[in-house]
Amino acid sequence: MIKVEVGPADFDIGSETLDVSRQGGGAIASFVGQVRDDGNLKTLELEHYPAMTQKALQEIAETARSGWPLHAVTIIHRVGKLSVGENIVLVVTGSDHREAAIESCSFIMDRLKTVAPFWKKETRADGATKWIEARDSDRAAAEKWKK
Amino acid sequence: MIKVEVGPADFDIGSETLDVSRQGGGAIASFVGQVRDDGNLKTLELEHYPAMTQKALQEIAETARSGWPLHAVTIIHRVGKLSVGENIVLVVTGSDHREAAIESCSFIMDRLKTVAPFWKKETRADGATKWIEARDSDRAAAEKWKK
Amino acid sequence: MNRSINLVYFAWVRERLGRDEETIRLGEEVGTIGDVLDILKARGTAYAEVLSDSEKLRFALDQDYGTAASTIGSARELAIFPPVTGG
Amino acid sequence: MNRSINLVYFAWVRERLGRDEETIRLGEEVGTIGDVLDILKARGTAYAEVLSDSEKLRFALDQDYGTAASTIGSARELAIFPPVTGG
Repeated sequence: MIKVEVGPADFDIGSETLDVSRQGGGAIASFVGQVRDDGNLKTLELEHYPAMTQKALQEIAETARSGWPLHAVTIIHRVGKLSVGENIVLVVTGSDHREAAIESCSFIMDRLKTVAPFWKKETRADGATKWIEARDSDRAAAEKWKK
Repeated sequence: MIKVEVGPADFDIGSETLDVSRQGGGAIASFVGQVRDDGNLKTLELEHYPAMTQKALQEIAETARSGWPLHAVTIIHRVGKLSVGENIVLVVTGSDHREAAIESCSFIMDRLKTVAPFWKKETRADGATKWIEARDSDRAAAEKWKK
Repeated sequence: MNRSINLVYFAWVRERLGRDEETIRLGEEVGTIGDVLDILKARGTAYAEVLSDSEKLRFALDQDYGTAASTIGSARELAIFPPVTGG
Repeated sequence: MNRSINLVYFAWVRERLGRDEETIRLGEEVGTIGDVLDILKARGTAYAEVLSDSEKLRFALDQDYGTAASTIGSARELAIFPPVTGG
């Protein structure tokens, strides 16, 4: 089972994890990314490419499922204006094996950072805005799965 | 913040994840292990060494916190008789960085499998019982962190 | 033959060009994404500046990633945007 | 000097010995966990069988892991159990 959602709505980690666990397996890994308070961040605005996003996330989920024995994959990515502490992204994977669940969850996050068409713009407490730049460490993390 | 709990009570993944996220960071990884239905399993009985368990889990959490920059670690491990589909173990880690959160969560699970004093006894649908044996793959997984 | 293609822009590409999409006609000589970039850069300062360094840009043809060397073919939509920063 | 130590057993060690704990006296000559195992094995068939293969057993002295070679010292509790299978 693959579930992909993109939109402004928040998600419920408990119920999403429960949905994945109902697909069987017994090993459920999840990752939640939130707007991190680094001192004077006010809001983060998530822009995306609607025509491409759903397709990109679906491909990422299917690549994960072809690489690991997974019963279920859920990817939820929010867009729009988010405040410090708010949820941005949720990935949940379910497998018979903890290694498969954890590794595939990590793989999906690395792909989301480098392939999925989202862009983040931060607004500081003083009103200054800045588009967040892609990080070399994210590219390196995504590369390591290509071995 | 380190939270360690051992007992028969179930846990709520959503609220435990929320508690960890409130310690800051923005990257929260979690793993849930459940009683896996492999066809004819009826129940799993979790025995432990009460005088040692809390201490062992505390040490595992502290080792994780010294190895990765973590804001919070939660480990909950159930004991007693559990049915197919029930939760056994929950690990939640919170960090500024997704790699630290995911890796430390994986490390803690590997240590739980090889160091924490728990034993599992399965009862089959036909009433046959068997103590689950330790797996070489779990030992190998725990060894890889010693590099 | 007269072809046209829809251009869509995101993030600082969108902001600095002051538009999120536009449709342009492509002559016979236009074969690749790089050719489209050349047409746009010839239009004026804003385009020339924003599109000058194709290393800093990413492209998608009908929602699949491409490079400056990718052939436009019968694609209907070309997206131009900065490296993604989701997750 | 008369010392005593509390022995605690878990999982199939507990089941096959038919008890979860007992206290024994240790003479001066008892220095290591291995020495305690020898005393227990001399007691009879059940102990000899269950404790025969120390490779299949794990030990903890006052709730810290040890090996057959570990010194008992002033420890109050020795746990004998199979390799753990939690998580």
